[in-house]
Amino acid sequence: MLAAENRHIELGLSDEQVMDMYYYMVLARKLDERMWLLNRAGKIPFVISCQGQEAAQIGAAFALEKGKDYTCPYYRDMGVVLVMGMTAKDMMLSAFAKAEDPNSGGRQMPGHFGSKKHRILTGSSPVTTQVPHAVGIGLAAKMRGEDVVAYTSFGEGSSNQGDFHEGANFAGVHDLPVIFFCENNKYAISVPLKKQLACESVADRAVGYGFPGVKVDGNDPLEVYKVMKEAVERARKGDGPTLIEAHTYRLVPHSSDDDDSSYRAREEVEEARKNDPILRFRHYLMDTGLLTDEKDEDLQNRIQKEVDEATDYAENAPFPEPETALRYVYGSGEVK
Amino acid sequence: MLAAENRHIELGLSDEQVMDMYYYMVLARKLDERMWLLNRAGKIPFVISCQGQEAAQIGAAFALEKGKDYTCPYYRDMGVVLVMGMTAKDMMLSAFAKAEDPNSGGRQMPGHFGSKKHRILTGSSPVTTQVPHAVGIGLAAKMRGEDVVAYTSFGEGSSNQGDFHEGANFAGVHDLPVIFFCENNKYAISVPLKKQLACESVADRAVGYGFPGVKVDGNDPLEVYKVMKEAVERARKGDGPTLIEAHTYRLVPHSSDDDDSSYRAREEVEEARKNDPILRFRHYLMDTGLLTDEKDEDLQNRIQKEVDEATDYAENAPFPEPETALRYVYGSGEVK
Amino acid sequence: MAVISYIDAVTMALREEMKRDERVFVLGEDVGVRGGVFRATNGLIEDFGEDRVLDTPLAESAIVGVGIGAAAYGMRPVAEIQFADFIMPAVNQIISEAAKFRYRSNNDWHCPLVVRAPYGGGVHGALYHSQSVEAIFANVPGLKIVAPSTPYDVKGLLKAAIRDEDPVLFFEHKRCYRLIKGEVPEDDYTLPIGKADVKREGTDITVISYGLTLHFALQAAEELEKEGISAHVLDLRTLYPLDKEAIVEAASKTGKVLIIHEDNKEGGIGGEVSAIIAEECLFELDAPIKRLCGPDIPAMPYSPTLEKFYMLNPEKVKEAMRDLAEF
Amino acid sequence: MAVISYIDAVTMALREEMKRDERVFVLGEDVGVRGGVFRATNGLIEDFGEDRVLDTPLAESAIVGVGIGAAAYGMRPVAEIQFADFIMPAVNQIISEAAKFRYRSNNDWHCPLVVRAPYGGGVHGALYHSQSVEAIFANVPGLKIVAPSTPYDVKGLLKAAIRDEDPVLFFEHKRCYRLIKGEVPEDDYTLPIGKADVKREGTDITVISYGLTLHFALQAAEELEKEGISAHVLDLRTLYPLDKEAIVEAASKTGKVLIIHEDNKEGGIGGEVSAIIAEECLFELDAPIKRLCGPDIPAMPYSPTLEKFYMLNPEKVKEAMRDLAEF
Ligand SMILES: Cc1ncc(C[n+]2csc(CCOP(=O)(O)OP(=O)(O)O)c2C)c(N)n1
Ligand SMILES: Cc1ncc(C[n+]2csc(CCOP(=O)(O)OP(=O)(O)O)c2C)c(N)n1
Ligand SMILES: [Mg+2]
Ligand SMILES: [Mg+2]
Repeated sequence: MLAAENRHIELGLSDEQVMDMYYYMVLARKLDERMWLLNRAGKIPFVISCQGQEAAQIGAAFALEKGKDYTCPYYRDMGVVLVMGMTAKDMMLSAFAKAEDPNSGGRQMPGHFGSKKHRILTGSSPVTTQVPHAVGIGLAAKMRGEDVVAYTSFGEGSSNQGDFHEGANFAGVHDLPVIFFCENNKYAISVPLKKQLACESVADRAVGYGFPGVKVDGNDPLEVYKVMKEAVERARKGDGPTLIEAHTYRLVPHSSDDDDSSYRAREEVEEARKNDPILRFRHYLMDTGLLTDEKDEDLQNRIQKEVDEATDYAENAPFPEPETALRYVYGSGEVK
Repeated sequence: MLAAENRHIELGLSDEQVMDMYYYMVLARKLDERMWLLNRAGKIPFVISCQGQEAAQIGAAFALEKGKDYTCPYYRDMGVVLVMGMTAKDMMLSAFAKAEDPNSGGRQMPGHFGSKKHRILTGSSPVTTQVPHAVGIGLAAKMRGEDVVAYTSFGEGSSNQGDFHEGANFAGVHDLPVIFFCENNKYAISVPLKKQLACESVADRAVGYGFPGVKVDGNDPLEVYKVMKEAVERARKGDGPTLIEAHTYRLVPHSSDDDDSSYRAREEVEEARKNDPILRFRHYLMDTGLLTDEKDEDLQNRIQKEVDEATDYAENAPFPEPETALRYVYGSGEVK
Repeated sequence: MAVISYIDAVTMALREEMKRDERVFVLGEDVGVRGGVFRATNGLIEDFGEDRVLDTPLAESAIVGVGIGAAAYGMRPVAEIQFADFIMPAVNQIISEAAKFRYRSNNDWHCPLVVRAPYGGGVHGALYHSQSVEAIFANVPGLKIVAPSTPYDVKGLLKAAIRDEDPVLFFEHKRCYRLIKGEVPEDDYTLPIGKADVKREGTDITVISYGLTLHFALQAAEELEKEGISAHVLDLRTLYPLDKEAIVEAASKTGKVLIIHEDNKEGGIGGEVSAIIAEECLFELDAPIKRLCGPDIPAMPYSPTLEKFYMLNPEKVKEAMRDLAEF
Repeated sequence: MAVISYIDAVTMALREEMKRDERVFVLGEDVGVRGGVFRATNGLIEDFGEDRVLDTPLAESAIVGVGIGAAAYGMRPVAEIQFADFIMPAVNQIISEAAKFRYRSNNDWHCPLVVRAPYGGGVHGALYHSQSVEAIFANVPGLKIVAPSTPYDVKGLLKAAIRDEDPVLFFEHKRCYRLIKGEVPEDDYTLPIGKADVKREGTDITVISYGLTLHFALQAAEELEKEGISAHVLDLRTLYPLDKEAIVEAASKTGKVLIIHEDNKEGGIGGEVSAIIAEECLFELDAPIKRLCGPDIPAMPYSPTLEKFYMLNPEKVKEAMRDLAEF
């Protein structure tokens, strides 16, 4: 990142907006860190992290229009869903698997986002199934003549699934308003890039579907915002899909069940931490004079409080009643 | 095709070899034509054709080594399997679904090739499943240190299946001796190219798997032979896979159950017929002096006879005994 | 009332629903200008345009997956899988996604998608154009599986499926397409998904079936009538979730049950039907619960001798029914 | 004899087979340096190198499809699907390809492939890391489905699966991995695929089960013994094709049958088991054939209250067994 001042103004982002970006990045990070603590304390069974990918996620989500565009995110996308309207409390309700969890009423693991209100499509665990869904949303919006962009994200490992190929090809053929956003964090659990794919870049795959593929530094929210904005504009104009590959790094193990020391050197992780997107963005904001140490401390405290409150609320919220497990297999007028 | 004389010598093909190529092209065509007649006469229930794709198939197969390399062909590849060792009689036994059919003992439709003896892997109807199989053969050969190339072919429509993507990516990652051969005949049944894929060329997809993609005139067996030969050499050297896209045209309906008049103009088909690969190759052979009208007539007669004999034999051969339907669900030591 | 074929009832239902509700659209391979390889979507592209009758790329997982996204958005997609045998690449989207949308989102999202697929044999379709695939899905809560046997049921159930708020697999027996004809009202009507239907009243034995073999049973019943054997015939119509009440009632009626289907015997729908009876009304039975099904071989071979060996027919069915009556 | 855990029996069988036959190799996601997310392939890469312990790209259809090609070539691939829930993208390769290789080629080709997958719940795995998927495949001639319940059976059956000439789906209950321990010989032995096993002799009621719930039944049987109820417990071990003889024999022994599995009830393996009994030895029965299974909901939810609601346990099992004994 060149420390060119006020790059964000050039991109059409106000000072307030970039401060919001920073807020979301820190919020996502702090929620994630808290979840690990809760997990290690035996309070929640599972965590899957966004740590290291916040810039990519929040830069991308800022280019979308809340309440209008649809997202089909993947399990790491806490940054995306927070920007689209979910709250710290929502995240914690999900982590604690409580009845009030808006994603699934405690039915799904954390990271399985979904909210009709926020136009976040319900997600699952089998990777890449959301890609054709986003294409279907793009298709439906186009059929109805509605100004909607469908965003979907996935890891680079998941770009090797058949559903990526079939979905991207379908969107290319029909010139649909879909953005395929690959968060390339270099690993699929323990499997390093070179055992996952032989191409130079996931973005290269776009040529096989007849639309642009763009590589971007995923540690810089402004760069990500920029390419996303262009993709959103193309989509809105009816010019079809874009594939974006954001280069990032997963700073923590794959999940709370993982031990990454068996497959990557500590030095590699430490090296990546130097490039932590939050640190980098903090520098940028300080360089541009938007942020000071004092302001930052205030913000961190405010967020800390938000996380505390969300945790308390969720911890004390009730679990779903056992028999509710039987509900909602089918809609009303059920056959059973 | 430039009428440059003796292009085949440059490619390392003897006069005898190109005459053999021509023989196989005509044989495949005549077998195919006969099957349509038999179908229209109510003697066989189904035909699926190679007509128009003979040059691509036979050009490709000539670059492989019989008895050594493996093929995982698709249903149109009569040209490929004839070169690899199957006979006219084999084809007709399959068309008539007779017990002696070496592909399946009359269990499968014609076009579902398979012969362990000839290293032709058993095929099925769901398209593109053979692609990962070829990759598995390449992997196994590499593991065993055996000098084997695995060839697999499929239509351009089938290149949109997930299995194409997953198979190609796997082969790319492991640098396997596999050749992905796409016979682009412009249609997937009734669906024209532009509704199937938005990329310029199926060959473009190779970049997404980190190996070369090559486009070739599939109506010219020598051009096809040339790029295949290069691909085979790369594979044998351990340099990994190649994707080849041969441009062809399907001269007849998709199958005997199809009526292509609903989706393509007669003029288009007539235009394509002018570029019939057999006509073109005949011209080439005449231009180079290898073929004369007289020699051609002899050859055609000989082939006609071969087809007649194969037809007679197959028509008179017995059907499988009904109860044999129960055989070979499992190997010996069956659990049932 | 007009007498039309089974496949024409499919087309009629599609056309009427597309007229009634502009959110309804059709997608699949060759459904457009070609009107489907069986002609089930014949004429629809002329009436509704290529935006609502979509020829898709050859990729079943995308056909279903894109359908799911569109359904979640608020459309009413009707996806065609060209042959039921080719539904396999879409199994992940059907079982992991469509079936679980409502449940996993705690009723926030749902997925009103119909997947139509021609199944079954007897048409020289060989191993991969003849299979019965219903059993694969008949253990997946969240899905409904419909398999009608008559043109009347086709129309009423396909319309119900399209209006259903949840995903429905709609299996059409391809041998029935042109073989089976029947009266079909021109008006709008739906039939309830989840309800079996007594296709013939009888007192000596109960036959439970669906699809093509249901017709074999009806034909056999008519012939057995002359021999003094009275058969009660239940058409399951919905294969999942099963209509337990109707099954128990039909079984109890005669105390002798024969379950018939074209699919392989082991692990077929008949097992669950039998288990329901054995659990719910065992003491009403006067004979073992019999099943007459396809043999346990991978699928129906091509050769006419082998295909005939696989297929049931009115003779084989009649014999099994007579054996049971005489038990 | 050493007492080892269920998962260690998996590793032991893999290691021994890889030593015995150099055609045996393992492929899957994270099976290499990571030793598998459950550690089933722990240490194998160190012993056999990365050529025989392949970390594959994240693509299940390719994992199975490539395995099929390698098997046809003459290798003995053992593919791991990380969670059984993620076998869905590979269904086409399993059902259309592996299962039909031998049959469709008239015995010319065959496919000695093993697909291992951890299934089942009770591990906070939620909707997509808890499913029982066996019923999807239990109607597919050409496949064999093995689901062992003890370390001894794991070793003997996994070795048999690897040596089998046909494709075998090998389902390992993930809750058993570290919970269930047992004696396992160090020597080479195999157990016959296709054979059920009487895990406990008894005279009052017959319980038929497999996997984790088999242990619940054994535990309940022990407790019921004190109440004077003697339970006969049959472990199916192979779920397809079923061991009909053993089922009929076990059912006939007591005349009262309870079938137990974790999978959903409707369309589960229990239906076929019940149907076999109802067809083959109905008149030996003194009670309706009962089934105690998972409820018919899409899968096991995450929240502990809901997961517990879904799961069977020794209490629920004991109650059902007592009810049947008292019938
Ligand atoms: C179909 C399927 N197979 C396997 C898994 C298990 N799994 C979960 S995440 C993961 C790795 C994903 O890697 P990548 O796509 O690069 O995303 P990342 O986790 O690195 O962000 C795997 C193998 C799964 N969820 N779905
Ligand atoms: C998975 C699957 N879906 C659908 C079909 C039906 N089908 C058979 S051939 C075909 C078109 C294939 O087109 P292409 O790949 O271009 O090959 P071509 O026939 O043109 O040579 C279709 C849709 C099939 N065989 N398999
Ligand atoms: Mg990754
Ligand atoms: Mg084509």
